This record gives sequence, C-alpha cells and structure tokens, in this order.
Amino acid sequence: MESKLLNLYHDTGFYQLELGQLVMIGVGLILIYLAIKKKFEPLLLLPIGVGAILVNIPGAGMMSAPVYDAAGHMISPGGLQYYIYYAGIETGLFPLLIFMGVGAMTDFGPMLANPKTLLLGAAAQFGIFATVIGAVLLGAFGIMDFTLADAAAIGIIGGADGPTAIFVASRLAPDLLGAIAVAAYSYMALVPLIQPPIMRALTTKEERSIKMEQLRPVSKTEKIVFPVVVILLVAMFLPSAAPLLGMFCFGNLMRECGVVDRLSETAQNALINIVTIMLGLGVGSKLSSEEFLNIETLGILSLGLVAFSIGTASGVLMAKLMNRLSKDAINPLIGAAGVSAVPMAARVANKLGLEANKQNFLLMHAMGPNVAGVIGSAVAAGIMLSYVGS
Amino acid sequence: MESKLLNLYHDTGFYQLELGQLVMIGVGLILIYLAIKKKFEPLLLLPIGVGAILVNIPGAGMMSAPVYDAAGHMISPGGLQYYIYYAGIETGLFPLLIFMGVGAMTDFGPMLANPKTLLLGAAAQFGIFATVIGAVLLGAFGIMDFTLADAAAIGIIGGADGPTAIFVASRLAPDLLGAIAVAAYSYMALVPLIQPPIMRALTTKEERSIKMEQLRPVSKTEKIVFPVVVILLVAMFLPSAAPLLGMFCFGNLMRECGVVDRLSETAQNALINIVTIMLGLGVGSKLSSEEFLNIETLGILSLGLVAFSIGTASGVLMAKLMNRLSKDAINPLIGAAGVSAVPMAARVANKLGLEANKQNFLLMHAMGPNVAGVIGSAVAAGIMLSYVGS
Amino acid sequence: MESKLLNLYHDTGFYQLELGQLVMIGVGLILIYLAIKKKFEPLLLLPIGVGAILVNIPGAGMMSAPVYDAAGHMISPGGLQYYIYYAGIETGLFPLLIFMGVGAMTDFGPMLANPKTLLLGAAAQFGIFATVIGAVLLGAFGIMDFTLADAAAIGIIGGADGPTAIFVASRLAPDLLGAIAVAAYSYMALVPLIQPPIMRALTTKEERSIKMEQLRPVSKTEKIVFPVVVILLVAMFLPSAAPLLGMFCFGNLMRECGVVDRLSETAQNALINIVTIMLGLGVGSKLSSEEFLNIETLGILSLGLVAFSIGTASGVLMAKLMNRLSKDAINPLIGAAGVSAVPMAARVANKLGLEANKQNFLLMHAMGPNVAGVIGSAVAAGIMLSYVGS
Amino acid sequence: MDGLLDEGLGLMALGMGAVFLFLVVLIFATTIMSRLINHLFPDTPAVLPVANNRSVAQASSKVGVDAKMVAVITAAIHQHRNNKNSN
Amino acid sequence: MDGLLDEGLGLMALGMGAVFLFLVVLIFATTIMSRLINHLFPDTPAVLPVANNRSVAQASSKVGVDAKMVAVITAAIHQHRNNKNSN
Amino acid sequence: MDGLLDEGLGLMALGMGAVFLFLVVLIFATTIMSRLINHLFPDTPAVLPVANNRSVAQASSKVGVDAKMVAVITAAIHQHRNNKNSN
Ligand code: NA
Ligand code: NA
Ligand code: NA
Repeated sequence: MESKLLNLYHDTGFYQLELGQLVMIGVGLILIYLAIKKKFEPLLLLPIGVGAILVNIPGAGMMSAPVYDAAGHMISPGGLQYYIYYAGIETGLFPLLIFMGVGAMTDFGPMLANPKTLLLGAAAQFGIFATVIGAVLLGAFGIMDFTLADAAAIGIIGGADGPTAIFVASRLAPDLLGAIAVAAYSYMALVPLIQPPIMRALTTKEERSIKMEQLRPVSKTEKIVFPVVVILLVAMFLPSAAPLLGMFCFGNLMRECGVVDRLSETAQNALINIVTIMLGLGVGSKLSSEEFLNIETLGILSLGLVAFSIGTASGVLMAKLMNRLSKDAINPLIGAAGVSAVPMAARVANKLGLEANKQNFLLMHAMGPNVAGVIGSAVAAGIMLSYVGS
Repeated sequence: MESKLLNLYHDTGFYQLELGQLVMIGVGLILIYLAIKKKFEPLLLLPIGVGAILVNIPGAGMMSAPVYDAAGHMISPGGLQYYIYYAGIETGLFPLLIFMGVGAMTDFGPMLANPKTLLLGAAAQFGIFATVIGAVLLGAFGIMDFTLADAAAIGIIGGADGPTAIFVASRLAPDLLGAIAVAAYSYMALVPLIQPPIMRALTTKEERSIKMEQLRPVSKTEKIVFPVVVILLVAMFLPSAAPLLGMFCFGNLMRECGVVDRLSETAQNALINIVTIMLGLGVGSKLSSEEFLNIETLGILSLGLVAFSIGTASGVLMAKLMNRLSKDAINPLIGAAGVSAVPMAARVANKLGLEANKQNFLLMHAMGPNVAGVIGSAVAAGIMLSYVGS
Repeated sequence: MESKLLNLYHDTGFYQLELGQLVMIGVGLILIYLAIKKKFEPLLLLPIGVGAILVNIPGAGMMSAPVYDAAGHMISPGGLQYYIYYAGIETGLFPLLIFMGVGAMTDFGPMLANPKTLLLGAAAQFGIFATVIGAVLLGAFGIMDFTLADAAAIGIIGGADGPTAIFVASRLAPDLLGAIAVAAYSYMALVPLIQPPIMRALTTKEERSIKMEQLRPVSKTEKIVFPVVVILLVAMFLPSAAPLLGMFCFGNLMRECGVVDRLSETAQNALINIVTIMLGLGVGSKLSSEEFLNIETLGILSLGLVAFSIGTASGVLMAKLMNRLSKDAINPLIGAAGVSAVPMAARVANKLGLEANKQNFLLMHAMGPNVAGVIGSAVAAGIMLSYVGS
Repeated sequence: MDGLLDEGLGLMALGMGAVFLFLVVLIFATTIMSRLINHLFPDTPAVLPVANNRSVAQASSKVGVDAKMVAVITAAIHQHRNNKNSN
Repeated sequence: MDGLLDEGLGLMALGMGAVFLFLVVLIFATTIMSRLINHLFPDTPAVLPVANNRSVAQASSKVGVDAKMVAVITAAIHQHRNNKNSN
Repeated sequence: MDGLLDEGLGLMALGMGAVFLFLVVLIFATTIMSRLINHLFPDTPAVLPVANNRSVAQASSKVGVDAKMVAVITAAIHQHRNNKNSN
C-alpha cells in the first residue's frame, strides 16, 4: 500500500518531469497559441502543438513501443503517437494522402492560361538549394552537425510546402522532422510578414503597378489532360518525384474529370481531415526534448527563414527578367508567389499590387506561379531523394 | 468429388455449430433487437451484435489469424475481425479516437459556469471502486476467478463511459472485454430505469423541487483555455490518464478554438462513425462462447449494475451534502448525473426535477456533473492502469 | 559529381523504362480514358488506371517493400501501393468494407415483394461455373497455364460484382488479380452492349412486351429482418460466404434499422469513398507488366466476356421457364438482371422492355433479380473458397 | 488433365447446386418471414419499393431540407406580407 | 485472499483519493482561470451554455444555411415584387 | 569538409538544373497540349479561371442548392399568390 502510494507519486509529472520536457510542453503551448490566436496554419500547428505536449508528458507513454513476448502475444501495447508515427509518417503514407487531397483542391486553370509562369515556380526553388549550401557550410565549419541528407531536408523548408517537407524529412532526416515541419508551417504562416519587405526592396513602384493582360479562358479538357501530362513527364524524367507528384496529379484528375465527384469530395474533406489530425499528432511526436532542444533546431529555424527569403527574391528577380524579355508585361510581384505557400503568397502579391495601383488585381496571375511552385518543390524533393539516396 | 461434397457438408454450420456458438448467436440477436427495438445505445450495440454473430459462425474464420510461410509470404489471410481487434482495440487506438470525437462533441460551458459540480463527478466514481471491492470479494471467496486486474476492469463499468471501459478492459482484462463492453453500454442505455428509484429513495420531494439559480454565461476564451488547463494538470498529476484525457481535450480544443472547424467536424462525424463501426465489430469479436459463456459474465453483469447503482447513490448523497454546506442551493438530483452516461443521466435528472416541480428545469445544471463524470472516470481509469500495471 | 549526374540519368524513365512498362502505362491511360470519356465504372477504373501508371514507373518504387535492419529499424520505407495492397487487398479488408457500403446502399424492397425472383439471381450464376470449365479446358489443353484456383477466380468475373471478384481473386489467384478486376469492372460497364443482343436472341417480341403486375408494398419490419435472416442462413448453410454476406447484410441492416443513420451515412459515403480510392490504387498495383502482359490476360478477358454472356443467357432462359410454370406473368428480360452489375443490368432490362412496349416499365421488377444476383455470386464465391481451399 | 476437368465439373455441380439450394431456402425463409411479420405487425407499409439505390436516402434528406426551407419561406412571406400591410 | 482484498481496498483508497484530489485541483484551476480570463479579456460572453452537445454545431450550420436562404428569398421576393409591378 | 561542400554544390547545380529542365519541358508540353486540345475540340471554355481553390466545388454545390431553393421558392410564391387571389 505505502509502496503503491509511492509508485503513484513516482508516476506523477511533478516527480518525473525533466526540464527539457517542461520546455517542450511550453513549445507546444506556444504552437497552440500561434495556431488559435495568430491563425498560423492552425490545421497543422494545433495538432502538432497538442502532439508535442502529449509526447512530453513523462509516464504517458504516448510514444512507447509495444512489447511482445516470445510467442508474439502483446505484453504491453504501444502509445497512440507511436502507432501514428510509424504507420503514417515513417512510411510516407500521410504526406502522400494529404498531397492527393491538396491536388483535389488545386485549380491549375490560371497556370494553364499562362504556362510560362511555371518558370517563376522554378526560380523560387533556388531558396531550397541555397539553403542546402548554408546548412552544409554550418556543418562543414563544425558549427552544427549536419550531414548532406540533413542539409537537403532542411533546404526543402524553402519549398514552402508542408507535406513535401514532411515527406522528404521523414526519408532523409527523421531526427530533424519535428523542427523542419514546425519551421515549414510557421514560415508559411509568416509569408505576409517575410515576403513584402523583400518584394518592395527588389522592385520599383512602377514595376509593382504593372497591369497584366486578362487570362484566357481554359477549357475543361485542358484541365483534365494536364495532370496526366505531368504524370507522364514525371515517369520519363524524374521517377523519384513520382510518389509526390503522382498522388498530387491523381487528386487533381479526380477533381477535374467530373466523373468521380464523390471520391474527389471525400479526398478534399473527410480523408484529408482525418489524415491531417493524424499527421499533426505524428509530427508532434518528434518534438521530444532530445530531438528538438539543441543547437541544430536554431540552425533549422534560421536556415528556413533564409530559404523563404532567397526563394522570394529569386522568384521576383526571375519575374523582372521575364518582364524584360517577354512581349507580355509581367508584374515582378507575382514571382514571389513561386515559393508556393498556396494561396497565401498569391494573396501577398495581390495586396502589394493593389497598394501600388488600386486597379491592379494580381491574384489570378499570381495563382499560376503559386501552383507551379508546388510542382517545382516536388521536383526538387525528387532530385534530393534520388541524389542523396544513391 | 464425393469427398468434396463431404467436405462441403463438414463446412456447414449444421455440422460444425456447437451449442455455445448457437447461444452466442442468440446473444448477438438479442443485442441487435435491443439496439433496434429498444434503442439501447444502437450505435454500439448494433455493430457489437452483428460482430458477435459473425465471430460465432464456425468456419467463417472472422477471427482467424493470418498464416505466413517461413519467407514471410501469406499462406492464408486473417479474418476481418482479427485485423480490426488487434489493430484497433488491443492497441487502444479506437477508444482513443472515439474519445477525441466525444471531446469534440462536448460542451463544457455548464461545468465552467459552476465548477464546484465537478465534485459530483468525483463522488459518482465511488461506484467504480466499490465494484472493484465487490469483484475482489467474489474472487477472494472463490466464487469467481477474478484477479485484481479483472476487478479493476469490471469496476470501470461504473464509469458509465463506453470508450473508457473498453480502453481499460483492453489493457487489464482483454478476456473480459466483451462482457464488460456489453454491460457498460447496456446499463448506459438502462440509466432511465436504473437511476430513478435510487434517486427517489435518497431524496425528499422538497429536495427534488429545489430550483437552482441560472448559470452565468461562459466566454469563448474560457472554453478554449479549459481543455489546455486539463491537459496540463493531467501532465502534472496523473500522466497515466494522459492518453484518454489528452485525446478528449484535444477533441474539445478543436471544437472550441474556432480555427479548425473542418477538423472538428470530421472528428465528430466521418472519423468517429468509421471508428464506431470498427470498434463495434472488434468488441463483438470478444463475444465468443469460450470468453462469454461462463459464470464470470454473470458476475460482470451483476457487478456492473451494482456499480451504476452505487455511483448514482454517491452522486446524490454528495449533492445533498453540498446543498447543506454551500450557500447556493443545489438540487440533489443533479448528483446522479455525475456517473456520466452523457447525456442520458442529465435528462433523467431533468425529468425527475420536472416531476417534482413543473417549473424546475435541471438539464443545464445536470450537464455540469455529467461531463465532469467523464473526466472523473478517465482519472479513475488512469489510476487503475498505474496501480495495477506497476 | 559526374557520377551523380550519371546516376540521375540512370534514374530517369528514358534510361530505365522497359517496353512492358511502357505498354502498361499505355494500358493505364486507356483505362483512364474509358473511365472519363466513356464513363466505364469511373469510380474504380480511374484509380486503377492511375495505379497502373504509377506502379509501372521504374524507379518510383511505388510497390517496393520496406527494408529493415537486423534491429528492426527501417532502412528504406516501402512504396504507397505496397502498403495499400498488402494491408487492404491481400487481407481482404477493402473488398469487405466496400461490400458493407454496397449493402448500405442496397434496397431489398423489390426482391422482398417478389422473392421468387431470387431464382433468377441463382440461374445467372451459371455463367460463373461455365467459365470455370472454360478456364479449366484452356489449362487442360495446355493453351494457358491455369490451375483450378485460377479457373475459379476467373469464373467469378461472371458474378458481375467487383468487390466479390477482387475478394476471391486475392485469395485464390493474386497473380491474376489485376486482369480479373479490370475484366470485371470493364464488362460491368459494357453490360449495355453485351446483354441486349443475347436478350433479343433468346426472346420474342411478345415475351419482351409482357407486363408484370405491380409489386406489393414492403413493410419496414420486413426490410429490417431480412438481412438478419440472410446472416443466419449463411451461418447454417455456407459459413465460407459469411465474410462477404455478413458484411453486406451488416451494411443493409444499418441502412434499414433506422437507429444508426449516422453510421449508415458514413458507410455509404466517406468510408466507401476512402476505401474505393485505396482499392483502386491497390488493384492498379497488380497491373505490372510481368503479371498482366501475358497470354493468360487475353484468356481472362475472353473468358470474362463468355461468363457475362452465359450468365445473361441462363438468367433469361430461367425467366422463360418460370414464366411458363408460374401463374404470375414474368417478363424474361428481367432474368438478365440476375447477373447483378447493379443497377446497370436492371436498367438494360427496363430499356428493352420499353422498346417492345412503351408502357412496359420493368425497372422495379428487374431490381429484384439484380440484388439477388449479388447474393448469388457471393454464395458462389463462398463455395469456391471452400471447395478450392480445402 | 482429366483430373483438373473432373475437379472443374465437380465445382460446377456443387456450386450451382449450392447456389440454387441456398437461394431456394432463402425464398422459403423470406416468404415465411414476410407472412409472419405482416401477420404479427400489420403496420402501414413504409414505402413502395423504389428504383434507385439511394433514392430513399436522398428523399429523406430532401424532406429535411424542404421542411427547413418551407419554414423559412413561410416566415419570409409572412414578413413580406406584414411589410406590405404596414406600407 | 486477504492480499487481494487489501490490494482492492488500497486501490479504492488511492483511486477515490486521486479522483477527488484531481477534481478539486481542477475546480481551483478552473475558477482561477475563469477569473483571470474574465478580468483580462472582459469580452461579451459568447452564448449561454446550451443543453444539447451538438446544438452549437447545428446552430452555426443552420445560421449559414439560413443566411443563404434569406439572401435567396430576399432576391426571390424582390423579383416577385418587380414582376408584379411590371404586370 | 570540402567533400561535403562539393556535394552540396553538386546538389544545387543538379537540383536547379533539373527543376528548370522539368518545368521548361512542362511549359512546352502544356503549350502543345493546350493548342492540340483547343484545335481538336474547340469547345466552349468551361469557366474563367478562378481565384479560390475551392470556388468551383462551392459554386457547383451552391448551384445545386440554389436550384432546389428556387424551385421551392417558386412554388411557395406561386401558392402565396394563389392564396391572395382566393382571399
Ligand atoms: Na514550392
Ligand atoms: Na463517468
Ligand atoms: Na452476381
């Protein structure tokens, strides 16, 4: 009895809680606060925050592995986050299913109306690879302990695309997954703060006032054939991007084909919502104090910010270049939308366009590079998986 | 050919069916009848009933394990209920996901308006622990073969909360899971029959006529912060209750925060419905004749009834005590709602209040102890897992 | 660096793609075309087509198995289709869940109003077993390499019921699963082309003009009790059909009982849609060039067509026989609906009836044999699993 | 070869036999069930059997929506009438 | 036997103790929380507490539908009025 | 250290090269696709491209609801008119 009471006391958080866990519970609370009060990507950051708290409760065993006896019978079951993480994130299932749902929510119309904006989606990926170099340098100078795989996974934060970042990190640097996912979603939410100064610095008011000609209408058939074309090109040129882009195009094909509306509707709602809840809890499980509370996390957060900034800058600069070379006027602001962060970055471009000229509606024009940026970072992810893995 | 015909005959139910299986199919039919005709918790008892029938069909193999050869290739696949039980119930995933959905359906407003009703939710848990003693005594006198773990799992029926009961039973007494789940849901459905006589016996008409003052309005912010406070207190005081209460509060936070409505909606509908279907079939798989048709099941059913009754009584008595000590009038009837069985027990309190005084609307006042009872039994569950496990 | 570039080139589809994979990608494109443009069972053929393309992209690794080190840590994760196939199709989970959803969408009213039409659903299963003989002969003469298990799995195409075909094929002939599923769904879509010539050839215009007396109303109670009766008969007579028919009846019971509408709604929507997406991708994973591009596939496609034709003919002939023997007039056209292919075959019968007589509405009368055909082929599936397995 | 053909014929015989046997039994069971039910509970039949698999579900949801709509419309028209009267 | 009974009594004592302790702590925490929040953010309270678990969700969705309906109805009545005027 | 930096630079060169290559190929493929489609099937373009990701879905569902509503409202107004006439 007394010993039981002692056991019970030894089970309490008061007795067991280490400082690191306490700090991580604080981090979880901050994420919840940012999600609810500041509306920072709440669909992900709220579950991640809760997941971070739960995994850091000592004795709750949310991440403990199941124990089996020699005959294969379970002695003690595993924790909820253990099952979610190893079944859905380590395997890559959840990010791929979310990518399918995102595909089913994406309208490629604006991009099809003006395909050369795909170049902006390419240019903005420079943020990814510049950040890889940054991470490699931090590693090389012995400041932080990053391998090439770590550097690649950190760089993908610059892709401004949550599921892609989680997918790559789960394959190349699972230890850094928590920090990478938090950085990716936080900076996506901070796009309205990060991008405008860079966009203003690199453009004149005249450039920001440039009006673009109205987009041509896009036929239903074009929208249906486009995802199939992308899958075929991926098959030919970049098979390592096939899981991500294949699922993305599958979702988009379900959306556009018009004959499987009930599947498309479920992919956009029940399925993506269920997977988002799980993904958040699973990512949160990587916010343990050992994996998050170290100097590398600071490096990841700083490098992520650098990646967003460089991506924004290269998108804007590419748009300026295209504006000079192309016969059609191109407002450099839409280049910043090439980082993706759909649809936030496109809205930022629209807002700055309106600031410069009250009649200048850029939203539709920025949606092209915006969705192109999703393809661009999935391609970059494929290259990284292929290059670092082989 | 003849031998094949013979094989086929040997496969039929006529040839194979044992008496026990026949009886259990009858039990399944009774559960289906109660679910449909008597509306006894049909969301659970209907799938449990069907699951009970399916698992008792000899030769259907609904619970058979998959067979693999030495190289790991499947020779024969497992049964549906095998996969459901071991993936969703033994691991605890399904009860936790359901608890998350219940959290997303729970309004803590009435409880926040009058927090001292939490005491009623505590008192009513006495039914749980009194029943543990009952089960221990049955075991001790050699009448039935209950260990302390069994006794604890049986006691939790008194928590009047299905997912909690299933979660605890799957961890402490998987063999008794079927009977415990059936008892828990049946008695929850029988609350309108079980509780009133006890409530009437312990109160005078004057007491039942007591009007309570109207509840103060509760702000949105209070409702958002409350589930976070509960998670933090659980982390500090009772980590072993963290899986259950953590998921419950996570669901409630999704509901109240207002920024993830699509996740909350899915948690309350598609997700909880899918998991409920699976949970029912999985629980039904434990209604095999070996595990259900024995003297212990009678013990469990009787003890479950005792647990509900004692819980009701202690809730009412605590409310009477509080009515004497507190400056605000408290109608003792709302104490009975502390067993949880949301929202049935609160409705019963309301009904008896109206009987005594046609102007006496207790529903909102009873919702406080009602949801407090959910927390109370989850806390009791945590204690049991910690005490019996260690 | 140069070697990395070379590696990257070696990773491309151009370098790796074999002719067989190219052909299979073409097959996938054809399936997508048929699904979208010709509306051939798009809910299944679209995901199957996409799955076929993805699995044939060399280097994408959609079907690669995960690799673990000796300590059980994952070295490289498996592909999406690998997890889907082995978790959902090899185990039989997905077809069973779809069957539950189909049950929840099925109205047995017309069949209950005229139970003797169940005989038509029995007769039309002759297509299944005739095709088994065909496959056995092809095997016996050494033309193709079919075992009895293969022949049985091929025959089930004649059941005109997708989930049943996939369930049987996953158990008896997983190598042929891709071709069998494609044949089953394609011919179900082609029912309006395959059936009419056979139906016209076997009936006179007078027979096709026969009007049937209006169906009696069916009470709610009959509809509720019927699925329970079916489960009990299955338990007694044919336990090997219990997984399929049990889940089917469970779905139907949820639909009709009126007390679990939220479960029924989810079974008919979110759940069946999620599983359909997964099932399609999983079936598509069996459309690899090794498993699909061989002479057996041609045999399967031809035999499937034969099965549909014989099934249609035997349904019509049985209906003619019943028309002679029964006192109530029976239009022979409704016999063709006995193959199932719900509700396409019933619509075909209705259309031909209207052609012969503009006042002759057979739709409701054809729905009886139509749903009876679902039960019939599930029974046939049970027999095959029991006969071939034992 | 003959062995395989024999097995196939055996499967056919058993299979068609079982299918017919099961469905004939089901006919009897269904008929008895219907008679019993309609004798014991002669309730008003729910609905005429309907063609489309999902029409029942659709119908019921439609009814729900319509009821709501009708209520709203009634209220709107009521208010509209009142407004006119007060004008 | 006594061992088991002792353990049971121990579980009961510990269990009820812990349940009361936790819920009493929760009462204090909740009360403090509410006071703090209502002191720091004296916002208009959202709604009176409601009985049915799902009434909030229903209400919000109903509001959405109603808003749409009202818009449509307003338009319809407007058109109706115009039609009458032009007749 | 140099090895790692070299690898990083290699990844950057290859990566940006591949991203641009792929997206340039995609520009050509898309342009050809659009020309082919608009040449072969010069159908009326569906809709102008729209901003919001989900606006198409919303629009279609809205249309469905509106159609229903309009029908109901038409009926309601019709009845309303009839009632007035009979008054
Ligand atoms: Na991007
Ligand atoms: Na309780
Ligand atoms: Na069939």
